[in-house]
Amino acid sequence: MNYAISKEPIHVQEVIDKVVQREAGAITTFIGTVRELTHGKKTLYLIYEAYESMAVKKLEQIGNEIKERWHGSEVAITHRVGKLDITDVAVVIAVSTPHRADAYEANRYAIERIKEIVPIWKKEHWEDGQEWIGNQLETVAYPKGKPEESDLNE
Amino acid sequence: MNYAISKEPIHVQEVIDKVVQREAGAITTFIGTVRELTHGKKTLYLIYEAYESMAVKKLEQIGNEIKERWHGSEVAITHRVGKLDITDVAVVIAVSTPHRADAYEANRYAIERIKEIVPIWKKEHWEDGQEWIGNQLETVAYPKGKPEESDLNE
Amino acid sequence: MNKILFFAHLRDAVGEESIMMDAKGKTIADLKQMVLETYKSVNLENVMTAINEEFASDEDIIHEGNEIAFIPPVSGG
Amino acid sequence: MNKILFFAHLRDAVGEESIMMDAKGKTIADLKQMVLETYKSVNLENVMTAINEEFASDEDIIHEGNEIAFIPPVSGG
Repeated sequence: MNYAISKEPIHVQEVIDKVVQREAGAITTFIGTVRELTHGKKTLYLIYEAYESMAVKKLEQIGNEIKERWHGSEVAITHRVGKLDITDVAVVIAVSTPHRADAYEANRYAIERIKEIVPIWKKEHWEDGQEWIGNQLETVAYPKGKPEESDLNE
Repeated sequence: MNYAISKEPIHVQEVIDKVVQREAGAITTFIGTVRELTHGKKTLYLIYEAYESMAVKKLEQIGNEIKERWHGSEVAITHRVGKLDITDVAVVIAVSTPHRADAYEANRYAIERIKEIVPIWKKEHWEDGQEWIGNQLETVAYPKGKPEESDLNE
Repeated sequence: MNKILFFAHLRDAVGEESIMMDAKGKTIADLKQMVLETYKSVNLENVMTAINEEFASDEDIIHEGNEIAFIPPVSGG
Repeated sequence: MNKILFFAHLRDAVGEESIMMDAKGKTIADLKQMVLETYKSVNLENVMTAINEEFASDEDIIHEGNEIAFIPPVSGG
């Protein structure tokens, strides 16, 4: 399966292997890692939690959106859940395309979409407390209780 | 060393490992693979040749340009030489940055620069012949016998 | 009956991963009201809702057996 | 003496990876002329030049011991 939620550490090469194709000249990966400092505050570790079954569906939806928009592309995404330490890998996105410009654009699209519609949450733990982190894009409000039309599975 | 020319197959994870840092939340990789079809013509295999000592210097120059332009970034690049079959990895570029937008942009910058200034050449082998491939960007002519000022090491 | 799922800060506030509730025939807006009345410390501002793992609107009607999830702003990636 | 390096299609045309030549005091443009006269099948159009692994101009002067490379349009990546 090209779309997965993993309780175990993610092996980048395994995600890459899913998108290798004879027609592709370019593979991009995005590896999201746990950063020590955010806004000057020191993170000790993170907990990621997912609505797993829906999260897999939404990752697959993002993959399908990409394949429709960037022809000839292949996509694989694995997101980690559980406790993660600094520099641990939270997410790996691999995209292969015939031409390189597409591989960058499609990959970037994937991470932005993940931050919009995939039901996964992180709780940051600092020395002086902990907190569930909300929408990091800080651009989306849902006055109607759901994403805008463009955010939905058609 | 973060910049290398390799006669052996490249291990993507080894290149990634060179740019892992506690301050980075994002690592992008670009993996250039040998594509079977280019302009509808079927490639059997490629030979990459490098002016090795200069190529390593130029890869390092590109890394330095990136570190200057995208603060907090780390860069590693390995380019393969020798005979490569379809889907073999020709180049791996890994870039880590504190924020994800930079990781995509800096990585893209690296591959474009490689295609401008790094003395590496590929010879395509087809069923009916073979040819050294020239500048694929098809945007650069060197009437003065050298790259434009912006392409040079300052 | 319907299974109602809570995540992230909602799970902490409710104290349960999920509850069973009969919400058949009600809208999502009705269900939100019921949840707010039962769990005074719950904040449903900016919270999305899913019916059977697809995003839903406040006006959508809940059917027998539907699984409902309250989805705070996501922060994966 | 100077070591002159050829790559890609130039290597095929010259039939050597490198040659030794005394180019001290000459410009890159002079050297190109010498190479074109010696190897009739060589095409230096769009070919860059490096002196000691740094790109050089047609006007640059070659010193004793400098390593000169003729660099066709690159196609790595």
